Amino acid sequence: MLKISKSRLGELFDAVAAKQTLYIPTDREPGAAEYKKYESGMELTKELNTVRSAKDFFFPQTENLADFRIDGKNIEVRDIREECGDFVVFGVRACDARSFTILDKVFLCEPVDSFYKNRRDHGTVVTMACSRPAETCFCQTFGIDPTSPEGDAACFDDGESIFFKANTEKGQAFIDSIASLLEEGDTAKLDEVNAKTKEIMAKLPLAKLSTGNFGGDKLNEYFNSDKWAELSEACLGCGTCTFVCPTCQCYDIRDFNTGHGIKRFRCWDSCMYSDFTKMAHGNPRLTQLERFRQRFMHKLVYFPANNNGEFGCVGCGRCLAKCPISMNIVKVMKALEEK
Amino acid sequence: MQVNENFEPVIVAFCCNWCSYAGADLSGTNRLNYPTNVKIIRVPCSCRVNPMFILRAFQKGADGVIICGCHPGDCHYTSGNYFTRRRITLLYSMLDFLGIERNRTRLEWVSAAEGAKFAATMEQFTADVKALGPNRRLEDLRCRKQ
Amino acid sequence: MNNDTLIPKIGVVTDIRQDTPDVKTFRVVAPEGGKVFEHMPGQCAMLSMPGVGEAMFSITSSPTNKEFMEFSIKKCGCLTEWLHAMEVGQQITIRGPYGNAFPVEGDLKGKDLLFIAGGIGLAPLRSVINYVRDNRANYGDVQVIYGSRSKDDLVDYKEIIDEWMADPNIRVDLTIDNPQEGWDGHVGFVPNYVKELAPSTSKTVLVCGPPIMIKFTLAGLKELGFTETQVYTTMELRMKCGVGKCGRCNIGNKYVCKDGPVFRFDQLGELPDEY
Amino acid sequence: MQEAMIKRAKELLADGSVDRVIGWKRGEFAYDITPAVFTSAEELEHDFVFDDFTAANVSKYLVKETAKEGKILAFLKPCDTYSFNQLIKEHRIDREKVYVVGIPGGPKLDIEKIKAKGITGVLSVKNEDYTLKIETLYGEETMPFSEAVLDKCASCKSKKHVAYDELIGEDGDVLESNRFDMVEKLENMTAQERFDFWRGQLSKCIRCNACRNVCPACTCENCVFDNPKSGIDNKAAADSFEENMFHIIRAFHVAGRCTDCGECSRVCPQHIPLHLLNRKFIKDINELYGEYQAGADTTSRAPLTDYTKDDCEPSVVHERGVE
Amino acid sequence: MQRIGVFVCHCGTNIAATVDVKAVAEALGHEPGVVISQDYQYMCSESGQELVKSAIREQKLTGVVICSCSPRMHENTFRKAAASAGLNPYLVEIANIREQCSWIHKDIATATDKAIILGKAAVAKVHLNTPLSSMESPVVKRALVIGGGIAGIQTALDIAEAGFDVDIVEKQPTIGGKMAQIDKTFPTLDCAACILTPKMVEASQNEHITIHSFSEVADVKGFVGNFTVKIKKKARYVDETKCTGCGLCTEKCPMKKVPNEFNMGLDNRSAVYIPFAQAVPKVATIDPNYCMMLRSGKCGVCSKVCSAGAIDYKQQDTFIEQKYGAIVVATGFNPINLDKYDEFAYNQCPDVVTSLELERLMNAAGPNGGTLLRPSDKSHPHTIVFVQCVGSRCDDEKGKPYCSKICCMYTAKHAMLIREKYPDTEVYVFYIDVRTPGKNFDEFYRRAVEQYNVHYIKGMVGKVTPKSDGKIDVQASDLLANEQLHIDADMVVLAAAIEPDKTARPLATMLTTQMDTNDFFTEAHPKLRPVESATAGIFLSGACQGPKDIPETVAQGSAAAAKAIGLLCKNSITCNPCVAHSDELMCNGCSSCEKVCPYGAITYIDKEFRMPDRTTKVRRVASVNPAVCQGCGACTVACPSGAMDLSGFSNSQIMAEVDAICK
Repeated sequence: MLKISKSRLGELFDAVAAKQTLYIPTDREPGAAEYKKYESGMELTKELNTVRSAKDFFFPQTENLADFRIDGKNIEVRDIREECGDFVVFGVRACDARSFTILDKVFLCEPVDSFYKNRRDHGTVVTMACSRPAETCFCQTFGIDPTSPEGDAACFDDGESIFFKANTEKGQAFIDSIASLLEEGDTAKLDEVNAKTKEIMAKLPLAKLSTGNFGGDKLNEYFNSDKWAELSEACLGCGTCTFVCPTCQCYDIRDFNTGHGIKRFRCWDSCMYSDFTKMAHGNPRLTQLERFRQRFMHKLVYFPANNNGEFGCVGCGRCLAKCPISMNIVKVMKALEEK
Repeated sequence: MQVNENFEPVIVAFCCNWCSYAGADLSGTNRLNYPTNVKIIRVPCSCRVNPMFILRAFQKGADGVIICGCHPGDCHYTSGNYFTRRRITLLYSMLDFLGIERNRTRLEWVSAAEGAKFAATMEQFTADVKALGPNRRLEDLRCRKQ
Repeated sequence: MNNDTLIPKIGVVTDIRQDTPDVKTFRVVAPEGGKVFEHMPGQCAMLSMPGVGEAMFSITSSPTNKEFMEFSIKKCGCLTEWLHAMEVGQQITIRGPYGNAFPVEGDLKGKDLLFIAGGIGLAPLRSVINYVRDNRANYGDVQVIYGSRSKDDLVDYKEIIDEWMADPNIRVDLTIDNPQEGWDGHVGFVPNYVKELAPSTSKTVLVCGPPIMIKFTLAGLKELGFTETQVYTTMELRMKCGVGKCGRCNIGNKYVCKDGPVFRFDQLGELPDEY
Repeated sequence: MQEAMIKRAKELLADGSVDRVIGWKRGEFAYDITPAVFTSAEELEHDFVFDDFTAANVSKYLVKETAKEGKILAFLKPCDTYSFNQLIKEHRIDREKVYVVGIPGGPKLDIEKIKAKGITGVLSVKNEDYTLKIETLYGEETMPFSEAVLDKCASCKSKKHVAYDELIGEDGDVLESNRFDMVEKLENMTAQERFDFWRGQLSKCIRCNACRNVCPACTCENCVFDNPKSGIDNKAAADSFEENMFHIIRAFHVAGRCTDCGECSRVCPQHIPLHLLNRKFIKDINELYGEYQAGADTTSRAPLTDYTKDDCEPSVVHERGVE
Repeated sequence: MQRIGVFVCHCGTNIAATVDVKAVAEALGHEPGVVISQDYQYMCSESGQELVKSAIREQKLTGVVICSCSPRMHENTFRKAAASAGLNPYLVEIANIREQCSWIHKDIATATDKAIILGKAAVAKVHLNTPLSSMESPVVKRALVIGGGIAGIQTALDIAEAGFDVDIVEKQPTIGGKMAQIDKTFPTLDCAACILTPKMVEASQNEHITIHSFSEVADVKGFVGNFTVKIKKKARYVDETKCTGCGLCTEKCPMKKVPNEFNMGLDNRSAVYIPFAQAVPKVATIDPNYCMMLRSGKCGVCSKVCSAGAIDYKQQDTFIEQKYGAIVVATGFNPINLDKYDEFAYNQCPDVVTSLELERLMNAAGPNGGTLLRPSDKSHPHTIVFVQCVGSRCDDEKGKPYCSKICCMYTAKHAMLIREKYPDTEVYVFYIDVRTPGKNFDEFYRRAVEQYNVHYIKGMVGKVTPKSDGKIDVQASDLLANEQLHIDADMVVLAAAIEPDKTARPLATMLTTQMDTNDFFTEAHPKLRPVESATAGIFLSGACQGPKDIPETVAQGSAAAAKAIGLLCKNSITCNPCVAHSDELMCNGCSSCEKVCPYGAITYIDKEFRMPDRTTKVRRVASVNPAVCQGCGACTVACPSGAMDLSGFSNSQIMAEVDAICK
């Protein structure tokens, strides 16, 4: 496998950044990493993962859809879309890499979301295998192997070097573009690291968590479960879980009057918000119970029902870490299974 | 800071109907000149000015916001301007804490008889804001004129 | 870059008709004339006034109308109030068509049809009725049962009287909730009227109206011997994207904007009760 | 303490004094504790927890809970009682429907601080004589208790319960806290430094609304930011709305009402020190209008709904310190 | 869609000289919703108004913007014009392009730009204007006067004179107040009783006046034109309707050792008493603290001697409830308590008295029958020292920061009367300043000094020490001579500061009126509305508003009456429609708004809401009384949820203006 010594990673980043925009996860403050546009000297975080997921690159929190100018009774629609520049997201973990597959199912199905596709076409996802999973990790529940992440190209860290493997043509092109910096390396140590990671994976507190009891056919079983009341009781109705979630993709479309035109923008929305489904004459999801249920039913039942059994969760553990009241999909799954 | 001679700041002035708005009228009646940058919004009392309005003005591109009310003790509604004083003091203090230039915000007491003070205050305030240059720290980029 | 469904087109309002005190029907054409896009009966479009709001409305005109689209809109919120206040010549934005349609070229073909509508619920059915009228040979008996609070609340009253009632090939039964001067027709709620009329169970039913009316009508139809597979309705929930991506109009795993708005009652029965 | 609380809760449930108990429920890990309502002795036995991680302030839940039938037992830490009082003052909680048991306060631990030390894969956390023994997937780690204390507890203002029907354990005193140190430090910076600091912090905001939704002072029926009629509704983290409007207006709306419970910063997924905004208002109020602690009682007039004729002019802002 | 008309006024050349009015009209014509935009020489002229009116009719306008002079000038003119053309007057907005534009700017280009922006702001605002209609609220044709001193009596008499029913509530058994205790009045030296008692009698005999003596206001609800007041009639154990005021009971009452408050405790009265001979109503009152029958059930003498059978030991406090259209507060004043003034030995020495006590000592109906004798030994005082400003103009905790206003004059009066009657008595007056503004006041004072040789000494009295020989040592400084003095005095008279009656504070709370830090009622405007409180329908009479002498008090009493009559004359009040209103769906009942309302216009109601899930929920929500609200808007900012908004100046309207200006 091709590899580069970790000490030369900076050179590699510089080389990539010279050709296209490069984003890497870096430390923002102790214990909190975020993706940042690479600038020379910037270091890769040692954190397992970023606070915000990598979905932002393809589905940003807010984006302009169109501009309007109004003159008397006339409206002018301005298509402000531009071809996105090529970019590389480096260091994406296996869970987040899988989330793109899930987002693709939503945004790339007909009618294709051109805003998403534009970025997806121009972005290269370079993933990084995990070696120190956290207690909140449960990607294996969803059949993800963190030692062998998806993405256009995958990287592996054996402690001394980073190894590269292409999963797609785009990934191969990426590796080719940095080939001059890479050398052939021995993966013996890497295999050891991976074996060790797998050992840890088996010992994770959530290792036993299974999706066996969930899926598209479980609608009636769970929709009317009496667990929802108890589970949703403490929910604040904030959007933390949805906003840190790599697979949540609900959005809102709003207009903003700039004083000299209207900007129509799309922004993340959360099904946990009380006004998410509110209409002028009623709301089908009146209480937090219904909204809470929607989020988890969507991930565990509705999404698999529409997508050949694929779940709307990748087990990244962000909601476990970030929910202000520590309510999360794991607790929901366990409670629902209790019956 | 370098003063851009061509920079014409947008200044929003909230004036209470009973004192300051009348004071502004008086400065007009007396033909006391002050810069055209100042645009007055009439409110019944300075206590009607919600901090929201001030932030909104800055968001939409105002470079300075000044609130004018009756002198303490002379409020048409007896106590309105006392509440204004506390609210606006705290708001301005907060804006300062957030690093917003102090000279962009001001509260002045102008009575109906103080036409000259009104004009002088606006003159000074406009000069102060002009010296600061355009409001960049509180503006919403989406609202910036292209 | 390809057109994106989220980027709307311009529609010009060329005619505004006050149907009832709170319903107006708007005629919309493309700026260059003609329809902005083609649709099938039952489908919807997103209308918007930038800066005011955007919402989904069913297209009430029939696809057989080649000149314009019509929308019957009830005043009930910010955007609809704005639309009601606008004048002829106003431009709005429009995107669509969205959702499925009544299976006029599928299951409904050759069938005896019974349309049951209440109030503004006529809007989506009007599209089908006129489509059927224009392709009369493809369908069996056609009956329309339509009711409203009062005579003044009957949407498209003029068209009903002048065209539908004058059409020997369809039967129209009207009713209003309470007696009213100048009304010598039937008085009573739609579900009861349906039971009274006891239409043949061989018909396929298309029902639309307020939820409570739909509920009782369905119960009445079942009493008469209809099965859920014979009855279609059309739904309305909060929508933003219109293409099943924004995530708010789902009932279970079905998105009203994409998988609906037309559902057969047996399909709806499989979905959770959250609408 | 946990045992005493469970015992007392069971007694009060058994004798019919209360119908429900609000407290904290054990989670999957050592630290992921959820506020929960308990209705039976079994549930209490099984799930009730009170330990170094039960930091959540349950006062705000009482708004919802006291709107229901029956009486609820609430275990309130000293800081929570301030929020409780403030909510009583604003008529948001029906006092008759709550039985308050005062329980000792923190300091509570912040799992994020433990993780920030690079300690990952946390399986258990034990406090042994103020040294944390942390069992992880990667072996045992230790760290001083004091370094893992939640920010809000590190600058605790009071160990005194200002409202309770009974106490378990001793009542404490109002403390001389150092809670304004950071505010002061910022005040002493230049305007540019302050701007850079806050721009850096607030631009992290993802507008999840956790700070607002957890805040015991934010109990509006419909928040202005959600209400299209307010004219300043804004849902998304769009441009500089969060930096320039949301957090300032929110802080202003709770000024004089914020008890400084620190929940806003605790729940912020982006670690924005939002409490500093509230503290700035508190500090200003104390300095300009006299010491005032929201929630210390249920009757006093809040500083922003009060005035004296001799209040200072806003020019004090313009005249003090460096710009 | 709005149909807005814009009308730009030239105001001759006043506007047109510096603002290109045609350009303004042209520019504003392109604003959304504007269907007509015109300019005209004089918009306010008959033909200018006609232009507006016909446009309203022909163009079916839904809003009008006039770009002209200040709204303070012609807003009403254009509102009326709009109304006459069938448009709600509150759908008119004025853009002030004269006072705030053309008159202050010289450059036509920039002034025109500014005028356009001001016009745009007005257009933006008028888009959001809603038709407002003034509420009519009926007026109850009855007034309440709280306090039966000279202020209250004068007010009541004037109101009654105008033909309205008026009730006086007096906490003492008789009306008359402080003036009844005074001997002579300055500067005329006529007898106070001689001029007061006829008024008291007049009040008691006026068919429009009802006197509730020995009564207090217990509760006030309602608002201008429609107050509901609960009056507590304290048990006096004597049936007012039966008592003839013969006074036999007071003579026969065996309990005679009750300090007589009318004489400032300088002598005693019986347990059943009539405060003074001319009391109105002249009805006995039993003092339950001293009556042996009420205390121990043993006695009953009064009951036995009363031929009218008026004594009723079982009488209880009763409450009556009455509706009023207007309330006049006339709660008056009291001298401050001098317990803390040990330096003047007030509590140690009976011959150190207050001025009001001196009034009684000199009064023919007083304890000594009008002969001035020392309270201690009933001897004739030969040296009397008056100390001014005792507790007035004080910075410390003990006293009051204000000038009590009346002391200088009454001391001059006292000094003069003493010197007149007892020429052998030396009178010293220690003063800080002598303040004599008022008609014939300074002449009066100069007479005291020049004609009566009263020794006025500018200086402070440091210490008053009773001596063993019965004399009083007064240690003072003479600031003009710059020397320390010791005067051996027989009596010392302290001009105690006056303060509002203690009942005023709780009353102000009930009435939701404002008070200053000294507990004087605050007038609606210190110059222009001196007899109205800020709360509509509540008027102020006499010393409850600030220290006053009798002529001023009477003047203010009449002024308050005039204001009250003005209100009572109306059948209903037209309320300003630009008032606050609370959106009950958003209000969470937190009470912030109520706290900042200067008028008490906000109350809380428990309202039942139908929830979307068809359950109901009772919530506490704010409710604004539009008849009381004056529209300041303080509540709208105090309200965090935005539930409280102000008609005519709504949040959205102001923000629209902001947006238009910043655009």
